[in-house]
Order: sequence, then structure tokens, then C-alpha cells
Amino acid sequence: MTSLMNWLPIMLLGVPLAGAVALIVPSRPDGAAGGRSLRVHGLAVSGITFALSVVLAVAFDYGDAARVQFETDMAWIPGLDLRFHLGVDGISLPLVVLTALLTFLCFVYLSWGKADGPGQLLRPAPAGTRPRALVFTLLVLEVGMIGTFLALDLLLFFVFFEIVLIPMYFVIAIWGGRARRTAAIKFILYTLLGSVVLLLGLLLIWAQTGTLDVIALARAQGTGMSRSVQIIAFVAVGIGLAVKTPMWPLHTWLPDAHTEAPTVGSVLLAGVLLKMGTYGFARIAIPVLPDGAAAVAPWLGAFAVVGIIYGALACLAQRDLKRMIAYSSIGHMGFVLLGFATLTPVGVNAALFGNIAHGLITGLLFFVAGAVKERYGTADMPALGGGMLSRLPHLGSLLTFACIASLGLPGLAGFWGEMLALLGAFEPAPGLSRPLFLTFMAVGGIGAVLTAAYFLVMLSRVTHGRPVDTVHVPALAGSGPAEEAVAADYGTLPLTGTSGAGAGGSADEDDSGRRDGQPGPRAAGDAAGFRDVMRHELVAWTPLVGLILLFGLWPKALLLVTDPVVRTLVGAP
Amino acid sequence: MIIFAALAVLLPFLSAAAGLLGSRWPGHARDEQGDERANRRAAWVAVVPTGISAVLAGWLAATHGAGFGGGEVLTSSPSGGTGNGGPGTDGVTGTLTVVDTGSIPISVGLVVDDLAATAGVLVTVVALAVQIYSVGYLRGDRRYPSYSAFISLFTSAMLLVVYAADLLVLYVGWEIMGLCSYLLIGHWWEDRANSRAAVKAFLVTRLGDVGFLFGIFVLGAAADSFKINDVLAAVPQMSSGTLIAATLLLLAGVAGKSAQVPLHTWLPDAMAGPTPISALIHAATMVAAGIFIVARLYPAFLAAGPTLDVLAVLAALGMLGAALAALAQDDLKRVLAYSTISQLAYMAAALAAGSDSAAIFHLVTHGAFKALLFLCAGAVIHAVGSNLMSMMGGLRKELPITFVTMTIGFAALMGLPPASGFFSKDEVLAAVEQAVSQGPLTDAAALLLYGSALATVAVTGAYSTRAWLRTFFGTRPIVALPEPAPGTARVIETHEAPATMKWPIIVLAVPALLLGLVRIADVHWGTAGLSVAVALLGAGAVYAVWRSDPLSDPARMLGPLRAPCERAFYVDSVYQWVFARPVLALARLVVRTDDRVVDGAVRGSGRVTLGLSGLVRLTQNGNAQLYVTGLLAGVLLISVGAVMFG
Amino acid sequence: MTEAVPSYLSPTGQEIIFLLLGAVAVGSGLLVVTTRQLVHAALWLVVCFGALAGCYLVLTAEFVAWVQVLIYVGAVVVLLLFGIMLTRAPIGRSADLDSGNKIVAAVVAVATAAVLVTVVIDGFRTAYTPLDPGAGAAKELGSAIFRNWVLPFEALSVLLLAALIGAIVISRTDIRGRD
Amino acid sequence: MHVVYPAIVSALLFSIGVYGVLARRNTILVLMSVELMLNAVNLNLVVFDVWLRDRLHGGQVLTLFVIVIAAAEIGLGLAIVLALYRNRQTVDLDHLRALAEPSPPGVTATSDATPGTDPAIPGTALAHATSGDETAPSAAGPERTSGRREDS
Repeated sequence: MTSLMNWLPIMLLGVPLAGAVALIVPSRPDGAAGGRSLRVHGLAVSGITFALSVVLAVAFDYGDAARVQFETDMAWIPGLDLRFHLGVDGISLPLVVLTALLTFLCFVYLSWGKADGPGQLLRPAPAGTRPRALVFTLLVLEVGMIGTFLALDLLLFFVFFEIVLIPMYFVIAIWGGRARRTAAIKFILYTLLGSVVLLLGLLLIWAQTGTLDVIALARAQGTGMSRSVQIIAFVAVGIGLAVKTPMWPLHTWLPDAHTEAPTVGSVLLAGVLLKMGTYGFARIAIPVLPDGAAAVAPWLGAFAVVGIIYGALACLAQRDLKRMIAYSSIGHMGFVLLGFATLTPVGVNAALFGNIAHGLITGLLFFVAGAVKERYGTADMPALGGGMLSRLPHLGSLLTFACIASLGLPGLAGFWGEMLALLGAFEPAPGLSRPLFLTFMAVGGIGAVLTAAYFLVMLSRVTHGRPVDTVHVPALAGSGPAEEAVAADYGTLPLTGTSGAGAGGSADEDDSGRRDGQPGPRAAGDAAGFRDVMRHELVAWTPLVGLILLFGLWPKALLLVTDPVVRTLVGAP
Repeated sequence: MIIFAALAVLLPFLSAAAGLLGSRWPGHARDEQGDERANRRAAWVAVVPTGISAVLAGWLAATHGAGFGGGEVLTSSPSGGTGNGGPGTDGVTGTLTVVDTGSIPISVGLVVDDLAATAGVLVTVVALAVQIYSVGYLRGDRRYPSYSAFISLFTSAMLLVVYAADLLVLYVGWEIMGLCSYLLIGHWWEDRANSRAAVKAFLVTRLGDVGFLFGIFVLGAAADSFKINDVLAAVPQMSSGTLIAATLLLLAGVAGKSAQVPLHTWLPDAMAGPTPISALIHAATMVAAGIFIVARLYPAFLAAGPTLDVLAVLAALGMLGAALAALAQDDLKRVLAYSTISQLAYMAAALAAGSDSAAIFHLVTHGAFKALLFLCAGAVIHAVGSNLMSMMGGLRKELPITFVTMTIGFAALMGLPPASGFFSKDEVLAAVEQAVSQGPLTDAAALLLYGSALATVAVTGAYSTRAWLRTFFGTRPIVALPEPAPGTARVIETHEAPATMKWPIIVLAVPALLLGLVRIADVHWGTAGLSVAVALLGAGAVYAVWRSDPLSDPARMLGPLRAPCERAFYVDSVYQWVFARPVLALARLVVRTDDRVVDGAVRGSGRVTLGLSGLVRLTQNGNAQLYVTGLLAGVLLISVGAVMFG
Repeated sequence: MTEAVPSYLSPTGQEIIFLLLGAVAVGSGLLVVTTRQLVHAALWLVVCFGALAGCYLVLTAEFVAWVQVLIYVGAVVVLLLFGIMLTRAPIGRSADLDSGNKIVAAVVAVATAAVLVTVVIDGFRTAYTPLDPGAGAAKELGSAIFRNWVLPFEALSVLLLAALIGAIVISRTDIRGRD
Repeated sequence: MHVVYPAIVSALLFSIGVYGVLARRNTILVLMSVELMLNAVNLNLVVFDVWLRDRLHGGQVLTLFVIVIAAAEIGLGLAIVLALYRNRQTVDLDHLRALAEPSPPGVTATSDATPGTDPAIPGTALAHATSGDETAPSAAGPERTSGRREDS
């Protein structure tokens, strides 16, 4: 039984990989039946993976969370002493489960609903959305993501870290929005650049210590490397991870990528890919290079709080819903990085908690924002008008819920990460300048207020007010008062299809029409375009809502897992 | 015993969840009938758990008062949580579990002591009243289910604040209250103004809450525990600097939640919500939470003198300024809102003066009479169809019950015997008077506070009388009513409100009138006489002005001060100019910077690369001679190198 | 071979003649690449090749010298002149015979010259050879070719043939490739 | 005879040839310069043959071969020049830019604006190589558009 359990990590990688490989084998041409079998295939493979991850979570020995469990250690490239070393501990377990969950939910979202619903990408082939390729890409993506969290060998980690980029590039570049090419190229070039620096850092560690084994390196606590080497290695590794996190000012690929990515791409990008960067900090940078971390931590903290404020301010003036959420990710990741920068157990706990919470919350936010965009045909807030709560009450409520969770309301998951990060900054690790971190804490607090501000302002703009029938008022939607005046005017008009609706809708039909080969949602009329939360969406979103509530009300569920590992890693009693 | 407290907290929470998820279940009938069914179901779901909570809270208060203290400890943890609760300083604590955070653990637990029990009763009773009142007030509103669920959630959060044994647990409830307040103020979100008011309320209080959180950190770090009992026990060991920093930070949260200067501006705007919400949450309970917290951590405050001075000055400014602002408002609910700020400042004054019992006493009586006033105002508005007093007048004949009860309320507000306000305000004034000679305050602050308090008594008398006269006396101006905005009322028939609205008013009138009598023995007659005299002076002045011209506003007696008072001394505008606009400008700047500078650097690096490649590409111009030149030059270089270094 | 190198300061008559001829060759070569008139360039080429033939004679390679005169002066330059005519090049001075690459070319050429001359002087400063007349006579060369170099010689003939055919195919307009 | 003298002469001649190849615009002049370089090599071959007293007369024989090859080369070269002249009406090297990268929009390259001539050129590979795509009116046309597509 134990030996069987030890195969779990390999199966977690093997199942999606086998699922992806199975798709390469050509089968019947993609007809309607082919489309259906494709849906079942994706759902089943990701479902099995998720089930395996749940088994992993159940079989995990919580009494000894600090120990690496389910270890698999095989020779990989013996000549270079590279090992295929996988394992799970308290840091990686939640992320593995989160990854499997989010991928599964993405497939649920894609597969469950009616094929001709808005935003459905898994449509039979004639519509030209390449469903087979999408399923393949997502499964390969899953392999890379889970592998990153399982890997315990530096180069293996790096390999998985890189594997993820390619499918995500295609997800953005093929199934994305209007400017998808540019965004995808920016995404891949930027992150590859970061990866190169990361690789240099990893190689430096290898050259200095002669081993790539993460556990051994973490146990060594940096012995074998001089302080200056550690600093250089930390900076290199840190920059590589910070690009992925993303840390201000290395973030500009993120808004573009998020804005253009399809819904599932955004969800996985925000929910999992960003976590790989922060996970790297917890797994590699801080335990392996403690001296380097101590030296660089003030800078890390400074960039983190600048990111918090900067992200919040950028959100405040954003027009595009998805772009705004992307910038909010920068702010939240700032809190996570601030947690790491404190180098205290509580800070690292906060960061890991914030990681998971952000994955759940922002995943939900992007799901909802994607649903909004699919219904309205745009995510431009002035064009959305207002009154979503009356037009699409359930969707509006979910958006409200997700935003409130994201702004860090206590009782929801987002709070604990932020609060603990600030608590960590209140008492940073010995050796770090306390006044400096107190300043960080204060700035972070202001950032929390600004976070609330932009989310509430967005909610006020989008969900409140009266619905405007013409969702496209491009010329008039400049400033606030003018917009309201317009809204009020249209509110009193009889809500017939005015000329503005026709003219405004055409620009957007280009996009959807080209992508779907079918009339866009606007042309199909409000009856089809403005359906409230649909069954498949509800199925995909409910687990996220539930988990946000669970971790918010019972933070111990997560802290129980991470705390023992963090204490050993940071070296606290 | 703790399990009852836990039940009292959890029941409304479950009711909120049930109300949000279940009231439209099954079937999503969006027609008239479906709405009505849903509303009825939601009403039961909301009222019954709140009622049970009220009973539990009452029982807790009774048993605790009867001396069960320290007996019973319940461990209700499902997964091996440790129940290490025990008799604290003077209460019962129970800990469900301890959450390890990596440094100071959070102990999820509750405590019941005198203060908590009293406040718990206030909260549950008021919540029950608001639930029942809302059934009638919001009859036919399609969003009633969510509305009542939010009230339930609010009740739960407030009870959590009251019973919390750990500062961070308390903070959780504290923030959720803010959220509920946001959701409820924005209940009629079709109107952008309501939406804005809701956002403002949440943001202003959150600004204070961040300070509050940091204050908790300071206290927790100093005491190495977030448990309230541990913190209070550790107060004597803390340095005064720590205490002052902690209490000042806490004060930020208190000022935000209790609408004290300078974070008071959200409260008048919060009147955009439905009247029951204004009445009970933004007058009686939530805003009292700040005062409650100060009382909860009173030893820490007492040990930090400068904080009390700050509190005293803020209270002095707040009570007089808000009272003057109340005198100039035309909107009845805004009058009451400013009056709330002023009365809360009284409580803060009592706390600053060193008498937490006076503060809590005033809190309770104020909760009763202000709730009464708001509910009466709701009834009036319900009847008239407008919030503006210039639309009212002569209503005493049409609304006799409301007239009587509201008179009681105003009497209590002015501090006229025998209404409850008389006793509590007397205690506050006595405490402040005492602080002038002795107590934690510096002399200047104490004098300022005392003078301000007396002046405020006069102004309170004035604005109460003005509101009373303009609402119920004189004649009603004949004005064509505009179409009712979705922030006011549904029905425009001048008759008494339905029973669900009438009965809570009547019930509330009783404590508003009689609650003070429990402390009749403690009355300081000298102070009381002075206060009544001053109040009557103010009232008399207004009456005299009103007599001379019943149709015009007595606020004209303010003269040139009237405009600033009406605009609440332009604080809103100042904030708009000092905070809101710069932040928005900064936000736009950041977006531009992000596009031009940060992303510009990224795109620029790409463009530089392309440009360089373009330069290199210039040599690739198809001129074979150039290629050969390069080739030969290269060969030459290589051969030179080979000759020289080979 | 390098025993008793005579002094450079007392050149023999052969050397003087050679140097004079070399100077003529270099000078006319320079004129070939600098003259403004296309036809003149061809004519200066003749002078250059002639001078080189003289050099060969001085170096006792008499057969090579005659072949040089025959083929280069007789055939190649005539071909070139035909080329000039057929491309309707301007007769007379034309300003644009040099491309814009001139300066770079000069630099490269001077550098090449410098390197080569330096290396050559450095390497062959001490090399001296007495000249035996008759070593490059037709008989000697003929026996060398037909005794030792027959195969390359035959291959060369095939090459010539191929070049001939190629030149014809390229220059004729009435021959088409298969589409 | 000092070997240095002919060696220097040959080096100078070679350099002059280099200059001619690099600096002359007319293709025939370039061919002449190539001949100069070949002759410089020949001189070298001869002098080393004499100096080394090669029993096989390798140097001189090779010189003969080079002369023959040079003759063949000049014949072929002139044929190419003539074909070129027929196609492009010019034999100037810097007008023959078919090797050029399609230039990005904005940068004006001195590409030949010669309209497509008679496609009935003898179908040799060289004619194709020099004149670019025969079917297109201008060699730069289709390539330039495709280049822009890649840029964007």
C-alpha cells in the first residue's frame, strides 16, 4: 500500500500526460460526436488527476507535515547527476491540490455547458476553435504545473517551470482576444528572460554546492556558499521568480496576458502560474540561500509594498475589468512577497496562505469576469454601464462576493494572507531593520484601503446603478458625471434597440464572429446573450466559493499544513 | 455557557446563509407571487434565529449577572481543539481552537462578562427590532431576502465583536460589520448616490480599521498574545510608549466605526440606506462598537494619558460641531445622523473623562432612544414620502402614535427628565465635570471638554426642538410631490404605519422613557439641574424664533454660520480635495507611468533590439562588393591575428 | 638554397630588369583599377600582362611567358574588349566607374598589401636563387606536363569544354530550359 | 635573384586586384581585377618554382593551368555579364541588389526599379538567381509584403 502511494506523484504527472498523448493519436474526424468524446476525455482525465490529488491530500500524514512524503527518487541523467526527484510536503500539497482543482474546474467550465453557449471553446470542429488542441494544451499545462510543485531537484523544477510556458503561450495566442499575438509574445519573451536569470542562479548554486537536491540544500541552510555568492544567487533566482510572480516593476506582461487570454487561460494563469513564482521563493530561494535572503529581504519588501500601492492605484484608474483584476493580482502578490520578505514563520505562512487564497479568489474573479465579457461582449467598464445586479443578479452577486473576498474581508480567504503578512512585517526576522518594515507595514495598510477602494468603485460602477441598454457608449463615456447623465438618459428612454446598440455592437462582433464563426452574443439578442449564471458555470464556481469561505472561516485548515514546514525552513523553533 | 454565546453568534450567521441561498429555493420564480413567497420565507428565516439569539443573550446576561461566572467551560471543538478556557478576569471564556500562525497564535474563542453580556442584549434586541420592523418597511421589495440576510449577518458579526475573546477574532467581526453596513446602505443601489454613500462608508471605516489592526498588532506583540484577557493582564508591564501607540492606533478604528471626528463623514451619507438600517445599525449598534471597544480595553486606555487627551479633544470637537451641523440640516435623517455623531462624542467624552460605566450607560440609553427616533422618523418619512423637513409639518394629528413616541425620543435626546437620556447624560456630564478637577486628563483638555459638553447640551436642545416643531407642528406646505426616488418610501398615504412598524416603535419607547430609572440613585442633581436648564435655554431660543414665523426654518438664527453648519463645516469638501482627488490623480498618473515608463521600458527594449537589428540589416543591402569587402577584411584580421599570436 | 645571400645593395642586372618590369606591371595594374576610361583599363591590362610576361622571362620561365602573351594578351583582353563593346559601355571618360565603396576598398587593399608585404619580407628576406636559363623551356615543361601532369591536363581540357558549352548556353537567347 | 622582389611585386599586384574587385562598379572591370589577382598568384607560382627548383615543374605547370582556367573563367564570366546586361540593361554591380533583405517600410533601398523584362530568358539557374522571381514584376514585391506580415 505504501509503495502504491509512493507512485501517486508520478501518477499525478502521468495521467494528464497520457491523456494528452492519447489526443495525438488521430481518431475519427471531429464531428459532433467527436466533440462530445473530447469533452468527456478532458473532463475524465482532469477529474482523475484531481481525484488523485485528493487521495494524496487524504493520505498525507498531517502529523508530520514538515517531512517530504510520497518521495520518488530516480536517476534521470546520471552523467550530470540529475535526479527525477518528486515529493510532497506541507508547502506543495495545497498547491498541487489547487492546481488539480482549478484545471478540473476549467474543464468542467468548458465541457459541461451547452456547446453553443457563450464563450464555449470546446465546440465541434467546423466552428474552428480547435477543441482537440485546446484539451491537449491544457493537459500539458497541467503536467507542467503539477510537476513544478512536485519537483525536488533544482533542474527538474526548472524544466517543469519552463514546460508551462509553451502551452500557456498557445492558449493565449490561439484562443485569446483581439491583441492576443502581441500579448502572447510579450508573455513568453518576458518570462523566458526571467527564466534565463533563474537558470543562471540555479547553476550558480549547483556550481557552489555540487548538488541539485532541494531537500539536501535546504537542510544545509546555505553552508558551502559564501555570503556574496548567496546574495548573487538570491538576486538571480529572485529576479527569475519575480518575473513570474510578478513583482513590480517586472509585471507588465501580466495585464496584457490576462486581458487577452481566454477565461480558462486567465484562471490558470492567475490561479496557478503566478503561484509558481512565489512557490519558488518558499521552496528554493529562502531555505537554500538564507544569507542571501537576509541581505536582499529589505529590497524585496520595498518592491513588494511599492507593488501593493502601485497595483492598487493602477486598478483605480483602469477601464477594463479583466485588466483591473490583473493589476489587483500585482497588489496581492505584493502582500505575498512582503510576507516572504519578513523571513519570519508568520510571514512565510502568510505568503503561502495568500498564495492559495489568491489562487481561489482570483480564479473565481476571472471566471466571473470572463462570463461578464462573454455576455456583454466587452470588459470595458464604461461600456458595461451599470446595473448588473438587476440584469444578471446572480452573476452580479458572485462578482460582488469575489471582489469582497479579494479586498481582504475577514471571514474570507483573502484576509488571512494579508493580515499575517502585515503581522510579519510588524516583527520582522532579527537582523532586518524594524523601522523599515514598520514603514512597509504602514504602506501595506494603506494599500489594503486602496484595494478596497478600487474594488468598491468598480462594483459601484458595474453592478450598481440602472442597467443601460446600450452597453456601448464609447464617445460619451469619458468622465464620471457625464457617464451618469448618459445612464440616466437611457434609463428613461424606452429600452428598444437604439441605433447606438447596433453601431456599437458591430465592432465587437468582428471579434466574436471571427472566433466563433457564429453571430456574437449581441446579435443573438438579449435572450441568449444575457442569461444569468448557467449550470456549468455554477458547477465550476461553487467549489471555489466554498473553499474561499472555508479557508476564511477556518484558516487553521491551511495553516496546519504549512506551519510545520515553514518553521523548519525558516529555522524558527 | 459559552456554547450559548457561540450559538447566539452562529444562529444569525446560519440564518444569513440560509436567507441568501435558500429563500428563492426551489425554483427561480421571478414574478410577483414568487417574490412574495420568497419574502415571507426570508422573513421567518431572519426573525426566528435573531429572536433565539436575543433570548440566549438575555439569558447569558441574566445568568452571568446572577453569578454563574467562572463555572462552566465548554469545549465544542470538532477536531480536537483544546478547550483551555477558564475564568478570566471577570468572565467566562471558552476557546474552540488555537490557530498557529508562526508567531503569536490566534485563539478562536469567546468570552462572556458583564460588558459583553450587556452589549449582547442591546445588539440582539435592536437587531430583533430591526428585523421585525423591516418586514413591514420593505414589504414588496424584491430584494428583501438578501436585505434581511445581511442584517442577520450583521447581527452575527456584531455579536462576534461583543463576545470575542481574541482581538483578531474581534477584528473579523468588526470588519464584517463594515461590509454589512456597506451592503445595507447600498440597498437601493439603482441610485448612484446611494452606491457612493455605501462605498464611502466602507472606505472611511476601513481606513480607520487598518489603524485598528495595527493597534491590535502592537498590543498583541507587547503581550505576546491576542487574547483580550492576556492583553489586559499585561498592560501594567507595557511601556507607556507602546500603550500610547497602541491606543492611538486603536482610536483610529474607533473613530472610523463610531463616526468620530475626523472620520465621521460617512455617517450622514449612510442615511441613504433604508430607515431601519439608519436607525438600528448606524445609530444604535454598529457605531456603538467603537465605544464598546474602548470600554473593552479600557485599562489600556487609562494607562495611556495622551490618548485620552486626544480622545477628549476629538470628542469635544465632534459633539459641538455635529450638533451645530444637526441644527442646520433640512433632511430629518441627517439631523438624526449628526445627532448620533454628537451623542457618540458624549460617550467618548465619558471614556476620556475616565468613566466607562457612564459611557456604556449612555450607549445603552442612546441605543434605545436613537433607535426610537429613527424608527419614528422612518414612520414619518414613510407617511410623507420625503426626507425633507420642509415637506413636513403639522403631523401630530395624522400620526398620533408617532408623535407621542418621537416626543419621548426627543426628550431623551435633550436630556429632559424623566426620559432615559436625562440620567445617562447626567452621568456623562458629571464624569466630565469631575475630570476637570481630577482624573487622567490634562486640565486644558478637560476644560475644553467640559465647556464643549455644556454648549452641546444647549445646541442639542435647540436642534431637537427645531426638528420636533418642524415635523409635528405648524402647517404642511402644499408642494407637488415629485416622483418618489428609490431611496425614500413606497407609499404616500398620510396615516399610521403598519403594525410591524408600529409595534417596535411602541416597544422601544418604553426603555427610551424608563431605562434611566435604574440609576435614579446615582443622579448628581446639581449637574443635572444645570444641564436641563441649559437644554431648555436652547430649546426656548428655537421656540421663540419659530413662534415668530412658523413656516420658515429656525435655523436662520444661526446667521452667517448657517451655511457652514449645513455643509458640516466643509469637511467633506476638504477630504474630497485632500484625499480623493489626489488619489485619483495619482492613480491616473500611475496608469500613465505604467504604460509609458514601466511598460515603455519593456517595449523600448524590444524596440531597441529591433532597431539594432535594423542597423545590422542595413549592411545586408544586396551589394555583393560590400559583402566581399567584409569578407576580405575579416580574413585579413584573422590572418593578422594568426601571424601575430600564432 | 640560402647559402651566401648577396647583398640587397648591389643588385644584379637581372634584378634591375626585373624590378623595372615589376614596376611597370604594378603601375599599369594601378592604372587598370583607377582609370576613368573603360577601354583604357583594358589596354593598361595589356601593358601589365606584357610586363608580367617580361618578368617570367627574367625568371627563366620562357614558356609560361609566351603562353601569358598568347592567352592573356591575345585572348583574354580581346574577350574583355568584346565584352565592353557588347554591354555598350561608354567609350571615353565616365565618372561613375568606381562605386561608393571606394574608400573602404582602398583601406582593405592597403591593409592587404601591408600584411602581405610584411609577411613576405619577413619570410623571404634571406631567400635567394640563382637563375639558370633554360629551366622553363618548352621542352622541359612539355615533358613535365605529359609525363607527370597528364591527368590534370586532360581534366582541364574537359573543364575547358564545359566552360565553352556553358558560355554558349548562357549567352544564347534561343536556348530555353525545360519548364 | 632575391625571391623577395617577385614576391613583393606579386603581393602588390594582388592588393591592386583586391582594390579593383572591391571598388570598381563595372562588372567587366571587376573581371579585369580578378585577372590581376590571378596573375599575381601566377607570378608567385613561377618564382617559387624557380626558387625551389621543382623537379616536376609543379609551379610553372600550375601556372599554365591557371592561365587556362582563367581563360575559361573569363569566357563564362563574360557570358554571364552579357546575360545580365540583356536582363537588366546594366552591368553595374551596385545596381544588382537581388541579394538584399527586403527592407522594412520607411527605409528606401536602392533596389532596381527595372520592370520585368522578357521572361523568355534561357532558363538557367543563374538567370533566376540574379533576377529574382521572374513572375513578379519586381523582385522586392512579394517578399516585402511577407516581411511586413512577420514584423507585425
